[in-house]
Amino acid sequence: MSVASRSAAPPRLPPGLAGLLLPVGAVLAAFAVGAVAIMALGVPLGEALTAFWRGAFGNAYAISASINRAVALALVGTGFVFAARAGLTNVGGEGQIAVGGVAATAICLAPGIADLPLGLAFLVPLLGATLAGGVWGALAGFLKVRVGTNEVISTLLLSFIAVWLLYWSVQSEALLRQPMTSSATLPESLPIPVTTQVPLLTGSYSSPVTLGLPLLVVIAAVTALVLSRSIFGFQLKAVGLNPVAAARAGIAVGASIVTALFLAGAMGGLAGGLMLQGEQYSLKAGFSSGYGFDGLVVGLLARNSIAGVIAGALLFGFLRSGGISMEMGASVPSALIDVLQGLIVVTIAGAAYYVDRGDRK
Amino acid sequence: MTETVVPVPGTRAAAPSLLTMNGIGKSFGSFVALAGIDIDFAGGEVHCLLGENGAGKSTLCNLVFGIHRPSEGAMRLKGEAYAPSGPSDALARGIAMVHQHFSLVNELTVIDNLLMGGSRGRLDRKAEARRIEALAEEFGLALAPFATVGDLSVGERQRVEIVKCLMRRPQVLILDEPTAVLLPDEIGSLLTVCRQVADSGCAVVMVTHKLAEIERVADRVTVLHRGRVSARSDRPAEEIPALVSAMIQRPAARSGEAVVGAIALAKRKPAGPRPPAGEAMQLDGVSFDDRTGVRRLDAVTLSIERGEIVGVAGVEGNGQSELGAILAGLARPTDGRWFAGGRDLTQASPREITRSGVGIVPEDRHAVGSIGKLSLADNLFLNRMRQFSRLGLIDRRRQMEKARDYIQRFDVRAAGATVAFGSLSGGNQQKAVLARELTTPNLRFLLAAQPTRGLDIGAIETVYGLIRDAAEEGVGVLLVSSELDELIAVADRIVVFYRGRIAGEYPADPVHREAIGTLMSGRSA
Amino acid sequence: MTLELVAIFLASSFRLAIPLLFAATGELVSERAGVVNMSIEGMMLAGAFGGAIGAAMTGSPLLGLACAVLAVLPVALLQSVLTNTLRANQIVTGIGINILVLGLTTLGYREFFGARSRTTIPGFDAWPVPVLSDLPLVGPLFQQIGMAWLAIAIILAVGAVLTMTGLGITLRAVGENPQAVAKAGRSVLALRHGAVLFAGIMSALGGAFLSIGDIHTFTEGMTNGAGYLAITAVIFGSWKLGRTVMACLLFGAATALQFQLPALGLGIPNALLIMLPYLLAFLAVAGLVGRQTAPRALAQPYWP
Amino acid sequence: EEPLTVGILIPGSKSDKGWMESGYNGLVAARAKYGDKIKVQMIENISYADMGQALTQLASANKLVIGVGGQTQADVLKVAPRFPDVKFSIVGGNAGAERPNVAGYDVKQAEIAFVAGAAAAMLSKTGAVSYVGGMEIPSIVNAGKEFGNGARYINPNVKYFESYTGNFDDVAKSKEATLAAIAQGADIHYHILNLGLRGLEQAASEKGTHIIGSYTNYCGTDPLYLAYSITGVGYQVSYAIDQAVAGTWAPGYKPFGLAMGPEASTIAVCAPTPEMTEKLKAIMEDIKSGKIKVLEG
Ligand SMILES: Nc1ncnc2c1ncn2[C@@H]1O[C@H](COP(=O)(O)OP(=O)(O)OP(=O)(O)O)[C@@H](O)[C@H]1O
Ligand SMILES: Nc1ncnc2c1ncn2[C@@H]1O[C@H](COP(=O)(O)OP(=O)(O)OP(=O)(O)O)[C@@H](O)[C@H]1O
Ligand SMILES: [Mg+2]
Ligand SMILES: [Mg+2]
Repeated sequence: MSVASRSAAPPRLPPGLAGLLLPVGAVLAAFAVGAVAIMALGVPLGEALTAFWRGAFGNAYAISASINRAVALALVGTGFVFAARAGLTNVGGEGQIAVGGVAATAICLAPGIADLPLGLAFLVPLLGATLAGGVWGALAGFLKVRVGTNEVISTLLLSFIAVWLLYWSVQSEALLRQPMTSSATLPESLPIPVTTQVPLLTGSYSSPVTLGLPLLVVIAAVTALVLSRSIFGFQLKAVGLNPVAAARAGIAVGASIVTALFLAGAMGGLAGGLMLQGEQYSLKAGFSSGYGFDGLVVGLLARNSIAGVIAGALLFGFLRSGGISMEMGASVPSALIDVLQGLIVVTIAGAAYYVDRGDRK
Repeated sequence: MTETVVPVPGTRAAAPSLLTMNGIGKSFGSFVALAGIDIDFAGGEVHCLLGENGAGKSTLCNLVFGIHRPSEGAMRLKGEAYAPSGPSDALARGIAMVHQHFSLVNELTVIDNLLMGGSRGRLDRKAEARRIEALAEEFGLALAPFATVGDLSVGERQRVEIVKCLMRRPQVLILDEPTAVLLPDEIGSLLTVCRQVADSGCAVVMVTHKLAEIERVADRVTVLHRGRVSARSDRPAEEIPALVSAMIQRPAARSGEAVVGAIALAKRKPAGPRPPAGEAMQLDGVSFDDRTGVRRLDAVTLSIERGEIVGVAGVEGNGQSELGAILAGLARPTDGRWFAGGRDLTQASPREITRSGVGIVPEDRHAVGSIGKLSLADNLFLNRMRQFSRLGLIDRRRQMEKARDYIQRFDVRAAGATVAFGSLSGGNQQKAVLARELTTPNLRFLLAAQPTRGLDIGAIETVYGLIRDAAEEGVGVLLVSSELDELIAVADRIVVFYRGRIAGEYPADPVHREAIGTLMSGRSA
Repeated sequence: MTLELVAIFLASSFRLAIPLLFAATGELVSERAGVVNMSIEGMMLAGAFGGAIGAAMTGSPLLGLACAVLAVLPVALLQSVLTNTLRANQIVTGIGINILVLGLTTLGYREFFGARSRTTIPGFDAWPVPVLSDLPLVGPLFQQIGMAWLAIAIILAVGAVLTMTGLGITLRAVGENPQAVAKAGRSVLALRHGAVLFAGIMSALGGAFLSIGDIHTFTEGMTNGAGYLAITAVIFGSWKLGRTVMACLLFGAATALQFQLPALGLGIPNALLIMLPYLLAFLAVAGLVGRQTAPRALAQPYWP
Repeated sequence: EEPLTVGILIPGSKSDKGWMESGYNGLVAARAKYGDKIKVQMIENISYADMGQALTQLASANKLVIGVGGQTQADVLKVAPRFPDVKFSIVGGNAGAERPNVAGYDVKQAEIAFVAGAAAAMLSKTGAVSYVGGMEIPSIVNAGKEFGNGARYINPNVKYFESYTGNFDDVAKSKEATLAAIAQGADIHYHILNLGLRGLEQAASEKGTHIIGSYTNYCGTDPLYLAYSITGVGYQVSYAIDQAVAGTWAPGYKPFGLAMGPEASTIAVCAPTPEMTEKLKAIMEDIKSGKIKVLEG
């Protein structure tokens, strides 16, 4: 009896190449839309582009600011990818940044911290921020293990709760609000002491890249290695793909879930600590500035690749810098950047179908 | 097993064909699942489709039901061109299908499941329930219309599926392995229903692996092999051996009782060294209450010697799954204790259980036994990855070496060790799971739950060979199966589960088949 | 608390709940069909914007309402095609759409209304129910605009459709086991597209209630998280219509409480009150308010 | 001659009908006044994390940088030392943290709120007035307190309701807060809100009550408003530009308020009786002379 023949495979992009072409294409398409919109707004395209370029890459300061923003986004995104490996969707970045910032401020302002030697003055608060974010994330993990609460829901709710806790903490003098020296004292914390600020790599405020950058590089590299090569990464993956089979295989499923969300939250918390101790120096309501959601989007778009996280974070980081400059220099509303960002997200999410079709199941 | 009166098959006058397929081919990407299929289904006949796992039987059914569209060829229904664009088309043209996997919504009631997809407008559930009850009575299929499907037994769900089809008064009724999950009694009545439906002028197309069913009900048989028709028979009851050889493309050395025969061969103990004596596993008054407080296992006490194979017979849902979960460490008994090699494992984690030399082949190999998206190599060492750990990182080279060794030893047929586990055929998936569990260090007890479900004869043979070999090396085996014939062929003794209790125990000898069957149905022997 | 204050409190709770009632009912239907729309926020904003533009250009709030629905259609369609046809991740898509709509409405607002327009937008007037609106205590409850009664009518209709019609069971089935629905001859995609569009239209009504119903204006990002609150209400309501409605009313009450407590001289921090709905929902999903059972195929794309 | 380059950062929306819009009005006025003599870069809607960068970019391209709002202060103080040649003016700035190139203009909303309270008490028919503030921050809370004090100054038995929505831009909440006050009798409402003002307007127009507006005098455009308390956010923006153009810009804290004249702060009742005008004028004099003491902010 003849054996069923196999016809030639239809051409399909190799997954790696498609995975690269897709985001690049989406970004280019979004930029094209942006260019049309700019012209529709009656702004000469050249002028807008010049302003964009100047704001994003024009000088050391602009580049540094973009990098710092990208570091925060990349941390949240890396955390997201970490949790995603265990099949978890952490949408609580905003809240994790917020609790990180609160913890960092509280520790920076605690007596004695500013006088710690050996850089501990800024490392201890950063560590505190990391732990606080981690606990905030682990809470969702704990709930998932204990009562089966969907983590998308719990991290989102915890995020809103954290944002309002932050609001409360700078409204109340019993918490972190600065002493009311005059009746006009703003609802902010005191500025943190200089020794607790995260050092700048160049030491100069005209290129204020903080120590966060090397920190991120190390964290990203370790994460990539852990996820792709380690036993722990393998276990996370097993838990994410099939928790029951993982449990049968002796993997501690509950602990893996809590750990994964702890680590995701910790990276969010660290991002919050860096934003506060590296740039803002005093805590205000809304200091997280939506970076948690931007970071989430970066993580989602990276589609489980740490390199993708870095690329996405840089893109969003520079995009916003350029957008700010475009509004100042060429009167293009920076809401346009939101439109572009939204378009990029939507395009990549939609086009993922064409990349994933081949390798599903 | 109660005998049901079935008209002698194969003697019907040739009826006009209702549905014909001409030169049908179907490819999935580069994979050709079906090629050059010519087949016709006539009104009034029960037409059985036979073939190995992956031969293309379900694919063929799905083409008729409009789930897939053929890549080549054409179909005609009552002489008119028939090219369904989807199930709704097929349903509208009078074709109904019971799928290999249930397509019921567990959260809805029986009646809502039956009505789902029907009219969109307002429902009069009471009137519909009466209509359905009348229909169910006509075919002897009792149903509780307002029960939630999730609460029903497997057999009851199957009945819902069939009533769902019958409600539409189909011209062609397709049943894809409808008996795989039924108990002997239920199989009997299902076959009766098939006959009845066919007698009413409908073409009944039934996929099955069970030769006994073909003997009892088939008017005609078409055998598929690797996507092509490899044999046809108009008097199947008399040509079973030929059909089997057409199916597996090997001469069928054994008689009509092919499955049982194959296994019986495996059962013959060679004169080898005697297995080490001693107890392999012991259950001591194990009980289990589910979340709603219903007692699923009731004071089960059982002891298994090394080298012994104990079969668990029983209709599904009588506590076997719960026992499996407890032995796997995924559930804790409410009462009682269990031991392996003298160690109390009642509260042990899955990891400790594995460490104590217990291997588990779970009844659901997809949900519990494997991770489809991981590679074959990863699945082979799912619970033992740490052995490849070097500074916390996985030594992939060593893992692949060892994986290739296992693949060879256990005859797992796959394109390579790195292919996704889910892309293996069912039989090979099962062999891989067995490879992992049988290589558990210091293995002394193996639970094999439904290890051959859905497998074809060739694969069944291999699987039982492996289990048999393990027993000979001194492993105590608890073999759970819904196929009584297999248990009789493979096990040393058989315990019967009914409502969470051991209702009785017999030596595994065909003379006790009737008695065991009676116990399974809840009557005392 | 004086009786009068209680009356105001009740009316205020109800009014603050109305946009949530619209959006949450829509989202409930969509989630029962298996699709999570994180983009409810964006859809509400699109509705609020469309309603404002429409009412301002035509002078008629009714036409404004129609424009709200028109404005949401492309957004809902985008959501639906991405998540159902292209099977994109529902969370990503939703968040992307929210960013996109926020950007677009902000740009559009400036284009249409000019940067500093002081024009007010025509909106609906209250529709007091005769007799009932004069009752003591509950009277103010019955002095709402027509849209409030529309919300109640839609909720009742949705309840009836979900439990008593073939469409309803098919819709619920598609969120639990889409394969079964496909095999029963119904199109999973069509049902899910329909559900998402319905959620979009309901969100648009909720958004329009904000812009031309309650306030008669549009402001940038005026939904202010109401969409997320609506999703929260569905979860808090454990995917059941009655409970979701109660959750919306509870959230409305928690917000209304903010303006009642100062009048009573209670010094509860504002932040805690604003946090209250989220805290309640969190406690609910933490298992303190019974078990939550989401539709089984929720957020999972359907592959035939 | 080189035009003066001015960078202006508006943290919120420049069309918020409130503080931000008032600041933007000041810029528009300055543009009209100076034409080509100034060159402006503006940015709005900036979150905290981006503020430092936005200010730095403004500072690197302009001679004068204006932050419209106290929320820009922390970042201005951080950026200013790196641009010693650039002048920074904070509208709504506070005392303290002096820098050689930073000026803080204190708006003193509480003073005019007292006057508005007095006007409200005179305009009220029910003897009940209300106030809705956005955030509970000192200047907003103090304005609320002084509004109450001003009302009581005219009518010691006046009923006064104040509440805070936690958000200058939340329309729904400010509407509900106003409705709650109306239910208890209030018929004149005052506010410090931005976009949220729309909610207050809606409540008042539904219930037939009236409003005293803030920031800018729009008398005659909207019958809902009986008066406007002018808080010169825009005036301060123009003031900074005027000073820089004239070369008289000076750093340090500068209180504005009533003392700086009617452009900086005054009350405008749209249809006043002569007694009303007299009385309000007297009150403003008393505040300036210190006879009436009001809170800062
Ligand atoms: N959608 C699909 N995409 C790719 N391959 C498929 C698809 N459906 C079926 N196949 C492949 O086609 C072949 C025939 O599958 P089919 O399900 O028809 O087998 P079968 O004869 O019903 O087997 P079994 O006895 O296990 O039910 C198998 O190799 C299967 O993996
Ligand atoms: N979904 C799928 N996609 C791609 N390839 C598949 C898929 N399912 C099965 N295959 C491959 O198709 C081939 C045919 O499968 P089939 O089930 O006939 O295997 P088999 O050798 O007969 O195994 P067994 O005897 O265990 O059934 C196998 O090589 C299998 O790996
Ligand atoms: Mg096979
Ligand atoms: Mg099949």
